[in-house]
Amino acid sequence: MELTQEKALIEAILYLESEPVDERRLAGVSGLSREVVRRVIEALEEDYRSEARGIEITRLEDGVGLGPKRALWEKLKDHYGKRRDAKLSKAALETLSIIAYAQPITRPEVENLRGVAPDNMIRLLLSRGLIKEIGRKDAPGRPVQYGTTREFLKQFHLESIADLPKLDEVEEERFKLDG
Amino acid sequence: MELTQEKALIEAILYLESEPVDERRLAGVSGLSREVVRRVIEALEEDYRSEARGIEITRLEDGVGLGPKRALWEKLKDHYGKRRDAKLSKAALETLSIIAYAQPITRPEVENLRGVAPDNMIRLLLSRGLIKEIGRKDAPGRPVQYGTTREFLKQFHLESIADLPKLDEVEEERFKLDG
Amino acid sequence: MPEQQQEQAQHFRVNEFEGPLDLLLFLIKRSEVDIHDIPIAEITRQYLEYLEWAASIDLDNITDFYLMASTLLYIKSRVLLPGEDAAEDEEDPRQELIQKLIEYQRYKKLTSLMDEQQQESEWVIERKKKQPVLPFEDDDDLWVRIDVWDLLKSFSSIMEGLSDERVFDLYEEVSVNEKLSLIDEFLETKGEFLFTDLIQRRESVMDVVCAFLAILEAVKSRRIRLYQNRMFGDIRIGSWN
Repeated sequence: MELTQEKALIEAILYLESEPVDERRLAGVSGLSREVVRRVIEALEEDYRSEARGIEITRLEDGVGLGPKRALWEKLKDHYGKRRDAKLSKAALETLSIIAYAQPITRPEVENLRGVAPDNMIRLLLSRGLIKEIGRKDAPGRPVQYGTTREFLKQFHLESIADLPKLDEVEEERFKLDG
Repeated sequence: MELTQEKALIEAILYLESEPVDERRLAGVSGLSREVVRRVIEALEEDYRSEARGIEITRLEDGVGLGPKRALWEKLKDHYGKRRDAKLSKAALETLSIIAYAQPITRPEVENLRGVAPDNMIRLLLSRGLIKEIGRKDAPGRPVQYGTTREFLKQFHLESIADLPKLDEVEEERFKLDG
Repeated sequence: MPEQQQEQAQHFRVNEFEGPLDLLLFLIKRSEVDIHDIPIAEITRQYLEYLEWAASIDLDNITDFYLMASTLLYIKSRVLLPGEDAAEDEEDPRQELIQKLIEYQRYKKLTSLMDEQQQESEWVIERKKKQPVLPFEDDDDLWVRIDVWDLLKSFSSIMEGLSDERVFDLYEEVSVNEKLSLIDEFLETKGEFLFTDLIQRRESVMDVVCAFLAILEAVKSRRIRLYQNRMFGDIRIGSWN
């Protein structure tokens, strides 16, 4: 597998993009097929593993981008690190966790899980761009369903919601509902 | 010459900076000596020569940066060049027209006509070889006077600046000395 | 023991509990009982006790807490007073609450994982400029596409914006300047030239005057030398050097 020219082209595109872009756009801009784009990205990922490289492929949802290597972050953070907004309160974080793990989820469903009306917390999370409305539930009143945003993934350094921290098996067993 | 880690770090920094930065800042951010920074950049320059790489070191008077390889510009410019229907900036055109019609003219005189400091535009026009310094005004501070170049004539298909079209008669009427 | 417990409970700040489920979980844990077999009477008693004490404090979700209290009392009554047709397979009245508690416990655990994640991602590394574009040189074609008429239009619109007074001064200056520039150009292209070469429109007095002023200026600044071989003859102009 060579793909020399193709790698150069995709690298240049990713350099110019800054934010992760999906395969379709990469194919459109480069004029390569999506299949080739996919292979090129894998090849680049491999190349970037070299210790002499300071950037790496980052993935966010279905997008692919470039970014400085994780291993270098510590050295870079003084100059390029941006502190996240103030940390979330326990109540906000609890609401966010419920939405993250159970999305799509409606307000009454969140309330039912928390045992507390979550309106203020939902408003807060919406305003911080961490959650968004992602649809309406096919139920009486067609309540709004919430889910997490890209910004949420970015702020929590996650590639996708599949990356959310998991309970280990023992704990999973403990929380089985029909225990 | 190894410099593996150093290359990675500088690459990451250049990626994050996006725009050219000077050696001093690179040294400051990386914690490397300027001598090492200089050698690392040469080494990176060498690495980027590989056909599989899509970015290269660009050197401008004010620093060193990364950018997509020139050879790829043609393929990239539809998406990442300035927009196709973009016009030359108004500022550039105005400054050039003032210098063409009112030459020789000093920087403060251009500023007086445009109402905006023209330094960037003058630098730009100088770098494109459209204007040059043609003398100094016999006035306090002996400011530099600018005029158009042969390149300017060539580009505008003029044999001489006397061929520049004149303001039309109506307007000239307005300027008649004995009006 | 209850006294001691109460004292202990009071050490927990009220807002320590995110809601009634949180409080219940705390009480269950403290009593070291199996969540699947909650001694409902005892837990209800502790819950109410806590609530009584907390009522004097402004508890955010106080209504939610009372709602849970009524649920607990209802379950307690069901447990203590089994219905006349209580069958073996009838659902445990505690079941729904237990399920809720277990699920809530699960999310609490997940929240703590998220909290760790949050600590780790206290900051993000950001690129300085979000959208780099190709450098300016790529705009070559933009320059090619403008012509002298664009220059004229641009210049004349600048002129229009100026007051007559300023334009007047400028126009006068432009003419002399124009001749000065022409002198420079001829020096470069021809080396030597005639005064009459500088005059574009012979019928224009201004043109002649400006050309004349320009050569005087150029001589003064030692850019040119003038030669005239006879009175009223044409003036030859050459570089000072």
